[in-house]
Parts: sequence; structure tokens; C-alpha cells
Amino acid sequence: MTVDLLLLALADGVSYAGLLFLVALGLTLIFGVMGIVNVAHGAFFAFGGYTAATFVVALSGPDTPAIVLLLALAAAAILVGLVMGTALEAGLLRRVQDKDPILQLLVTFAAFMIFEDLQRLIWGASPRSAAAVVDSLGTLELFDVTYTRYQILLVPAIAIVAYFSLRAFLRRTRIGKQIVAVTHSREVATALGINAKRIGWFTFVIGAMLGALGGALAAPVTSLVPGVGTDWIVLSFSVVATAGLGQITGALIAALIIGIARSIAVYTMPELEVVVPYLIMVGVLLVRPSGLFTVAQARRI
Amino acid sequence: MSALVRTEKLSLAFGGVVAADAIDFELQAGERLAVIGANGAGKTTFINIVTGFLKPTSGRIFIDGKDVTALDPRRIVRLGVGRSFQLPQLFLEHTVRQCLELAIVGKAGRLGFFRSLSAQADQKEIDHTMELVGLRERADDLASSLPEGQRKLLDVAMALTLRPKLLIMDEPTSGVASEDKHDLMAAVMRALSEREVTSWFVEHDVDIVTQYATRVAAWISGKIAADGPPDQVLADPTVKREVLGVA
Amino acid sequence: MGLRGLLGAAALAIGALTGTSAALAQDKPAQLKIGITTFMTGPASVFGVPGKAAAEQWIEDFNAAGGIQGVKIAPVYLDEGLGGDNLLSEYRRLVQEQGTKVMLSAISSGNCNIIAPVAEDLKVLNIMWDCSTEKVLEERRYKYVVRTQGNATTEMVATVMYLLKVKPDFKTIAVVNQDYAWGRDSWEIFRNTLMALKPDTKVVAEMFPKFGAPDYSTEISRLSALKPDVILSTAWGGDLDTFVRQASQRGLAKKSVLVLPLIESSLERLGSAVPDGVIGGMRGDHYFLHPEYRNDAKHKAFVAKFRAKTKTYPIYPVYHMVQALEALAQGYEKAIKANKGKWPTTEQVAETMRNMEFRGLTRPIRMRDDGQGLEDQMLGITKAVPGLPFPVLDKLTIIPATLTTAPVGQRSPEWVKTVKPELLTSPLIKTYGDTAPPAN
Amino acid sequence: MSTNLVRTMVVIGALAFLGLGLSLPWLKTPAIFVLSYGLAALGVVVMLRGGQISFGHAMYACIAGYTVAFLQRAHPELDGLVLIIAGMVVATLAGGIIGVFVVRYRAIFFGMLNLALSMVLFSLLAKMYEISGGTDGLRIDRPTLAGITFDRSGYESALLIGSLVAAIFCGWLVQRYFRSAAGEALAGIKTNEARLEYLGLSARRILWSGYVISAALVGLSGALFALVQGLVTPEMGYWLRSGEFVFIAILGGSVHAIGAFMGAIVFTVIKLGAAAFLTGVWQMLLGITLIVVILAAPTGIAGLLRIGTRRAPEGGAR
Repeated sequence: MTVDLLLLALADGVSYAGLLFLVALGLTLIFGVMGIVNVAHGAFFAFGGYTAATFVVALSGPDTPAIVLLLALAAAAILVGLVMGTALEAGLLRRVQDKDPILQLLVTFAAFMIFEDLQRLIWGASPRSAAAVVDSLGTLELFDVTYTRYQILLVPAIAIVAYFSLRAFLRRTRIGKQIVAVTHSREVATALGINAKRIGWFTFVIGAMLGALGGALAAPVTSLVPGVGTDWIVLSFSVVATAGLGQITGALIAALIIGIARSIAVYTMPELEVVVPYLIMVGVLLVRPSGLFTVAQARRI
Repeated sequence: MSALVRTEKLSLAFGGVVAADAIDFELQAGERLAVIGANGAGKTTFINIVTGFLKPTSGRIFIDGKDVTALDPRRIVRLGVGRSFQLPQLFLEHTVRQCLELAIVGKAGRLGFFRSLSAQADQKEIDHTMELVGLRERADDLASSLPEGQRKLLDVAMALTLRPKLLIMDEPTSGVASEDKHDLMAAVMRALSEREVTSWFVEHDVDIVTQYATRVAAWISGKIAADGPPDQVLADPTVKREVLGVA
Repeated sequence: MGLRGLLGAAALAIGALTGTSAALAQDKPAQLKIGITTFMTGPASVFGVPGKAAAEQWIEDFNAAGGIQGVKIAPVYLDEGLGGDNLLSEYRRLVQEQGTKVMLSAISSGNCNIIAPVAEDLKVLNIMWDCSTEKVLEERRYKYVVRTQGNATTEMVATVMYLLKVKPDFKTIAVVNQDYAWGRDSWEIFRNTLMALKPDTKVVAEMFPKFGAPDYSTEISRLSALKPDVILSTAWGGDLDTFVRQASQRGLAKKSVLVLPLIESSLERLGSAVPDGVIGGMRGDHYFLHPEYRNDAKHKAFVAKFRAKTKTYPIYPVYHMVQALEALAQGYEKAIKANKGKWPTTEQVAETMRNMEFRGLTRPIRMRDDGQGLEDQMLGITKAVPGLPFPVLDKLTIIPATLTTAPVGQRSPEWVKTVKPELLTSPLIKTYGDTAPPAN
Repeated sequence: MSTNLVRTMVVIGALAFLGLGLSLPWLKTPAIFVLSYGLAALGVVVMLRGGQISFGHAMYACIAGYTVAFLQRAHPELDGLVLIIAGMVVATLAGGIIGVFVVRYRAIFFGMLNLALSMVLFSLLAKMYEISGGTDGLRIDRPTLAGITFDRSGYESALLIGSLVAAIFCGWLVQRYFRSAAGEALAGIKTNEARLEYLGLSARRILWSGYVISAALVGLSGALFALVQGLVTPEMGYWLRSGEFVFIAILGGSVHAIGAFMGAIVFTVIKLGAAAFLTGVWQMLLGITLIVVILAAPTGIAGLLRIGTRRAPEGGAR
């Protein structure tokens, strides 16, 4: 494992971590506010990807500028996030808010099963891709290995922008502060006059958009097939659990750890590539049950 | 005969807040100790430390001369310490009878996997305890259906069925209607005297303290400010100002 | 009626249920029910869906022409995309409940491994129409299971021979195969053959990404850094599409020669994304620009009708489906003749299909005694040509199956180690020049 | 009152299973799947009683299944019953060892750790092609059952009878466990774990014994599934399969052991029914069913039928 191979592994690892982070960010944000792990989050990823692929294929002509295609990806993410986020939060989760958390988790599992078939009914089963986006951005050389600008520059850049803008949003804007308040305690926040219902919906839609954005950004580099959502749910769980539920900065670091470890595994022990995220997750959970970055709260009696 | 409970320089701090400040304390068998103090003075925390729920930052705890500092609640309970809680800690989805059955079976230590719980538990003992605290006619109702006062009773009853040597009660009468407070304490004290059980209870109502306690200890910000016979401690000027709020 | 009574009743019932299977059917059935398993979902649907279209088209024409002595074929399609265990339950339901007599299954080598013993158990004729793992027929003698196309050995030995003819002096090779039976078995045979014919070759990387793995970027980065002379991938369907697309985006083909034995099925979908100079195959001699058969009446008619219906040229799974159905029809015809005109039993048809020769759309196939079909292999090199939106396979060479298939009863991984370099110069190998694009 | 209702339902259910098996041979395999899923869901119900939900319990079905496959590959002559018992024992041992770590966690962390462990097993099995046959899995040839060699349909009937007996026996045993001191203490963890500690009981040990029982039940389910299917694949341990077991447990209800089997029947009927008539939407139908059940009957079918409610424990006060 020479140094330049390590750097190559880092390049791929960071790019993969970008996608992982975006999807995990949506999941952890929703957990922070709603207190449930949304099993249907993988459906946001899948629908985001498929919608993006449909838009890109429709728009891409021989000379369509890259910016138009990128906007198509963003539009797909926003549209999917809004529609599906609202449908799931307002339509379903609000009805089970007071029920046992196990039942809330299962409602999202049921929603996932519905979305899975819905996706096949809409887009069929043959693979879809939005490769035109990657071609439109060209390539660059790194240690005389050709990389696509899309994967090495764009995806990590979007992930970083998403991280900082979300942090700034939560710290500086009014709605952002309300979200943080509801995250810490829904009762106290409501007592202070915060419309927890509206905040819950708003955060859920933001989380859904982030999940969909992950899918939209993955569309150009992968071929979307039925079942792609299922893998991404468990992968995002591994990031969120490693970081600690509700930890945004933690999710970025955990995504980097898992993304780079997975990429290094391809170079050294390709057999273990698929197992790496879950080995890390088990390792961390055994040592720090509530994740790397969460302080365990003492039980009050 | 060594003290039933003894602590040496017991201290615990949460961040800046000192919950227990190097407390030396002794409780002899047979005493009926009432603990008074303002909210946040460390009364409950001290109980949590002695019963093993919280680990002290320094100091030692002895029960019957045995060092229990490192033990968790389960082992301390086995040494004959029963405890009831400020907020009743019940099995809300079980009936009153089942809560008591679990307590008795817990005392025995062996949990059967096949015979039903009600078959394994000593029903005579349970009926007697329910009679004592007046929950007999609510035996088959869910714990969640009980009003606050009866929840307190059940909480104390569960500690009683453990036949403890020492019964620690954290504000047993708070939440109980004022006219029932005395009936509750009378019933509990009757049960305790029936089995010579030492009792240590946190109480805000001065009448209850004077009528049922043989000794009073006043907690002020993590320390024992005064400790002795009830009338002497209640007359102490710092206790009157800090604890009782009397000018 | 407590628990004990129940157990007594259960013991009684056990005797009643162990009856024997159905009696021998002699008279001509109203229709011949057959089950066809193919991928209708998942990455492999780019394979399974055209295969299904070919079956529908062929059966429609065949029934119109009178079927098997008046008996029409009634197909039922099962989706291999649902996974092994679901497929197995549906397979059993078709045979046990709906009395299906013949099953054409499967595409995935994994599914063939699962289904073969069950077919033998259920005593149903099972034609392996597209899966290629040689282990199925080499590890056990089956009575009811045959394969109407070549196996991994036939293809991999031919691919190594073609590679050594076109690029004899390469030193290093890397492999990126799908992680399941086909990916693993094909590499084992390819490597053993290569080591037998060119022992000094160095394998620099062996990678097996997950079947249906959507993203090869990390693997491609590693291959770009290693710069092996040759990169082999026996991937197919959606996985191959993704791999070739990402490889061409990052210019992998400039530094290494790509050897993609199943590329023919992806050419039209990938179009200009396929660079020139890729060594490619088609698991047989199934190419609509086949030098010997591009003007054959039966082949041209089928290609034209298929293209009209599906707007795409037929790919090799289409040819394999037609081959299986042709073999089935000719098998029944021969069995009826041998059975003095009466409708044959499944056992008789299975027996007849063992040593018969039949023709699909290209070169005829000879079925061996162990149920394995001998299918000649054709390989070429990709080249963009005007007038066609996707590259053609040029410098076509056809290598007869008799040279590259392990004899009956021998295990392939060991047999390929005995392959001699003289095989490369056998007179039976036919080579053709440039491939002209289609006329229309 | 409720026990007679349960007994009659068990008898009717058993006769229905046997009757269907007799008349529609192809129904035997799905019927065994129902019983196998029911046993697995029963394992999940044990955990639900303790207030814990695990999204990884299918790993024990996977462990048992692969044990059967490996054992048969090593000793082809072994009888089916020996294989089932061996599979169940190995799954139980695994549950015991993993349980020691897992019982330190509660709620979402308990679920996550189980999920992570099952995904490690799933990924490793899918990867180690030489050993575990990778994603294609391992085939299992038809063993003898209780010494008798059967042809396919006899084998299925014998397995159906065996699974039925196992299901009834396990259901009865688990229901006794639910009512026992250990079972009620497990339910105590759900409502107030601290109180258990203050009664001198170790919540971890109680949850551990429940975890081992659930691993054994899911193991038995996996071994039966492997034998009737004749194939084990990593999918047996995938998180979706664990999700299905939880689905069935909630659908059936955790108030009584029979709930798990009711849930399994409804689940399989919808899955097979939808697959046959409205191909490709069976997952959606199941999803809708689950939502309706959660909204309308959170205590599941068994809860709806007021089976085994707390109101009057068996025989009232003695």
C-alpha cells in the first residue's frame, strides 16, 4: 500500500463519504427532532435518484451546459423531499406521534415497503442512470489517474456546503433555533410557544430533501435499480449510529471514517469492502453505546 | 453492635454542583430517622448513593459493617435494604397483585420459567401486605389505573414485601391527600414495628416528622447541618431559617 | 381435546399423506405447459426482458405453425429477480400445482445450481437456457436436466485462446468479476487455462464487487493506478453497463486492453461509451452480423421481426432462448417418432434430447450424453463504424466447442490445466476480416 | 375464558393446516413457511415483551440454516431431526454469547447493535464464496426424517406435521414462560427496569434469558426453513427479513404466543395472494396492512380478540 495508492484511496473515500454524509445528515436531523429513526429514508434516496435520472435524461442534449443538469439534480431533490417528506410526516407520522416508539418505527418501515413498490410501478425495473452529468463536467488527472470532476470535486463540495449551511441555519436563523429547541425538548419548546408541529414538518422535509439529494447525486455515478434504497438505509444507519443519533458534526466525521475505510479496503482487502461499515458500527457501539459524539444521559428516578 | 448504615467522607459533585460534601453519617438499628431539607439539598442524591444507584466521587459506605461502596442496587437490596421512591416506580402494565408478586419472587432470588408467577409467589404474605396498606380491593387492577396516593402506597408496599431490615422511603406522603397522610404513616409504622424494621424517610410535613421520627437530620446544600432528637433539631435557628423558612 | 389428543391425530395423518406422485400421462395433452424463468426486475432485467420478448415471439410463430403436432405451447414466466428462495417456491408451485411439464430455467448460475436438484426431485424436464456454470452438470449426472448452450469452460478457454492470438505478449492481468457463482467460476477456469497456456503471466488484482453493485469508481481508480496490460471482466447486464460507462469516462481503456466476454449484450445500450479495441465475446456465435449466417433466411427474418417489435437488435440471451425452445420442439418431435407417434413421457423427451443435434438461429448445437450442449464460440474486437450508433465486433474468429469443452465426466478446473498451446493453431478455427455494418 | 378460546383456535388451526396439506399438495411448503415465520415472530415477541425491538434477529435463522447446511455437507447421512436440533442449538449458543453484549443496550441502541451484527454476518456470508457459497448460498439435499426416507411430497407432509407439533409445543411453552416469574419480570423491564434492580433482580440477566429463548425460537424457524427450502442464502439474515419478523409480531400482537402465528398466517396469505393476482405490489399491500393495524389495533390481532389480557390472570387469585 504505497503512499500514492493511499492518496488515491483517500480521493475515492472522500467522494463516497460525501454521499454517505448527505443521506446520513437527513436521517440524523429527523431523529433529532422527531425522535424516531426513519426506516423510509432509503426511499427518499431512491426516489431522489430516479427523479434526477428522469430529469437529466429529458434535459440532456449533445450540448446541454453542465449547470442545467446540476440544477435538474437539485430540483429533483427539492421536489422529492417536499412531496414525500410532507406525505410521510403529515400523512402518517403525525397520527402516531403519541404511540409507542416501536410502532412509530414500524410505520416508517411500512411506508418504506409501500414506496419500494411505488418506485417500481413508476420507473419499472430496468436500470436508470444520469451519466450525462458526469460527462458534461469532464475529467482531471490526480497522480496520473483520471478522475471525473463530478466525483472528486463536486460531490464532496456539495456535502461540505450542505454541512456548513445547515450548521449556520441551525445557529443563526429563527427557525433554526426553534428546531434546536424542539430537538432538545419538544414539551419545553411547545411551552415556549414554538409551533412544534410546523417545526416537525419543516425539519422532516429538510431531512427528506437531504436524503433525496444523496440519491440525486448518486444517480450519475451508479445505475439505479429496484432495491438500491434498501442498501442505503442500512449504510446511513451505520453512519448515524457510529456518530451518535442527532449529531450533525459527528455524522460528517463518521461518514469520512467509513468512506475512507471502505475505500482503503478495496485496495488492501477487497473481500472485506462490503463488511467494513458494519464492522466499524459494531466496534463503536460496543465501546460507546450511544455513538462517538453523544454524551450518555444519566437515567433519572 | 456496628451501625446498620455508616458513611465516611461521602462526596459527589455533578459538574460544579456539590450534591454530597464529605458526609459522615450513622444509622443504628431500630431508629426511625426523618430527613428534612430544602429541595436540591441532596436528600434524594444521598439515598441514591447509599443504595448504589449513583457512585460517589469519594468516601465509603458500610451496611452492617460491610463495605458496599462499589455494589449496585441489586446487591445492596439483597443485604436487607428496601427503598420506595419520590416518584413511585411501579410496573404500570402489571396489576397491583403482580407488582407485589414480582417483589416477593425477587426476594427469593430464583425466577421460575415454567410455573406461573402467581403460583410461585406466597399469596398469604401478599394479601397481608395489601391489607396493611389498604390496597386489597384494588388487587387485580392495573397499577396504571391507581391514583397518585395509592401508587405511593403500592410503591411502599413493594419495598415492604422484601421484608427489609432497613426501609428507606423518599417522601412517602408527598402526593397523598393531607387527611390520608397520617393513615399511611400509621400503617407503615405499624408494619415496621411488627417486624422491628429500621426506617429512614424524607419528609416535609413537620407534624409527620414530630409524630413518627425518633431522630431528625437536616440537609443543607450537601451537608448535614443538624442531627439529633426531633424537637432539638426543629428548634435549631439555622434549620428554622434554611429548611423550615420560618423567620 | 388437549395437547395429547392432537398429537395422536397428527401421527395418523402422516400415513395418509405419503401417496406416490402422478401416474404416467400417455395421451396428447390439450397444450404443453412450460415455465420460463427470466429476470424481469433488477440489474439483470436488461437481459431477462429481451429473453422474454424472444420467447413470446418464437412461441407465437411456433403455435401459429401448428405447435408440436397440433399441441400448442403455453408459457408461464417467473421472475428470477425475486431471489432464490421466492423463485424456488414459485417453481415448485408451477410444477406441483399447475402440472407444468417443462421448465426453461435459469439465467443466473446461482439459480441453476438451486433449481437443478429440485427439477430432478420433481421429475420435470429442466432446460438450462442461459446459465453457464459448468459445475451443475459436472458434479452430478442428471436425468431431467440439460443445457442447450455452452458452459463457462467452453467460453473461457475460447476467450483465452482469442486473447493470446490477438495480444500474445501481455505480462500482467487484473480481474473485476461479479461476486457470485458465474463471476467466481469463470475466473477460476480463465486463470487455470491462462496459466496452462502462458505460465509467466502475473495476476496483479482480483476484485469481486457485489452482484448489482452500482458504483465501480474505487475499483477503477485502483486499476488505473496498477495499469495492468489486460483487464478481464465477465460481468453482464446492468453491472457491465455501469463498469464500461465509468471506465470509458475515466479513460481506463487507453492504458489497458479490456477483455469483456459478454459485451455483445451491452453494445447497443452503451453505444459510443464503448471504446474501440475492446476484446469482446457473446457466449456462443450469436451475432446479428454473424459472417456465416447474417443472410440466412430464418435468422434474418427473426432479427427483422424482433427489431420491429422491440426497437433493438437481438442480444445473445435472445439467441439462447430461441435455441432452448428449438431444442425442446425438436426433442418432442424426435421422441414422438421414437414412441411410434404417441405423446412421449417427460423421461423419454429428456433421454432423446441427450444425443441430438439441433439448430437455433446460427451454427447447429450438438447435445452430449451428459446433457451439455456443444456451442461454438465467436469473439472479436470492438470498432466504431459509420451508420451504426454502436460499435461492431471486428476481426471475428469462431472457435469450435469441441476444442474448448472438457470431455464428458471430467472436471473443468483440472482439465483446462492440460490444454496445450498447439490448440491455438488448430485448422478448425475460422477467422474473418472486417465486419460490415448492417445494410438497412 | 381466554384459555379455552385459545385452545379451540389451536385445534381448528392445526386441523386446517393438515386438511389444506392433504387436499392441495403445493400448499404444504407455504404452510411450513407460515409455521416457520410464526416461530421466528414468536422469538421477536419475546423481545417485544421486554420492550426491546431488534432489527437483526433474522441472523439466528441464518446461523441455524447454515449450521444445517454445513453439517449435512460434512455428514450427508445425518437425520433431519438431528440437523434441526443442531441448528437450533448453535443459534441458541450464538444468542447466548452475543446476548452478553447486547443486553447492555436498550431501545434504539439495542435495535441498532442487533442490526449491525446481522449485517456483518450477512456481508461475510455473501463474501466468503468458497466457504458459504456466497450470495448463491448452499444447497441442502433431502435428509431422512426420524429415520424414514421420503419422496418429495411425503417429506413435505412429514415436515408439515413436525413443524405443526413444534409450533404448538413452542407456543405452549413460551406462553407458560410469559406467565412465569421470569416472563413477567421480562415484561417488567419494559415498564420499569430500575424497580427490578431495587427488587434484587438483575435486569440484564432477565433480558439475557429472554434473548436466548428468542434466539432459540428464531433458530428453530431458520432450521425448518432451510430443510423445507433445500437452500440457505445470506438473504435469510438480511435486515429486511428481520423487519418482516417484527412486522408479523406486531400484526399478530404480543399479548399471547398465538398472536405470532396469526400474524404469520395473515402475512403469508397477503404475500402469496398478492404475488399470484396483483404481481409486484405485495410489499405495498403488506405495508398498508401494517399501517392499518398500527392505527386501528396496536395490540395486534390477538389483542383485538382479547386473548390473554391482563384483566384476569389464569384462574384469578388462588
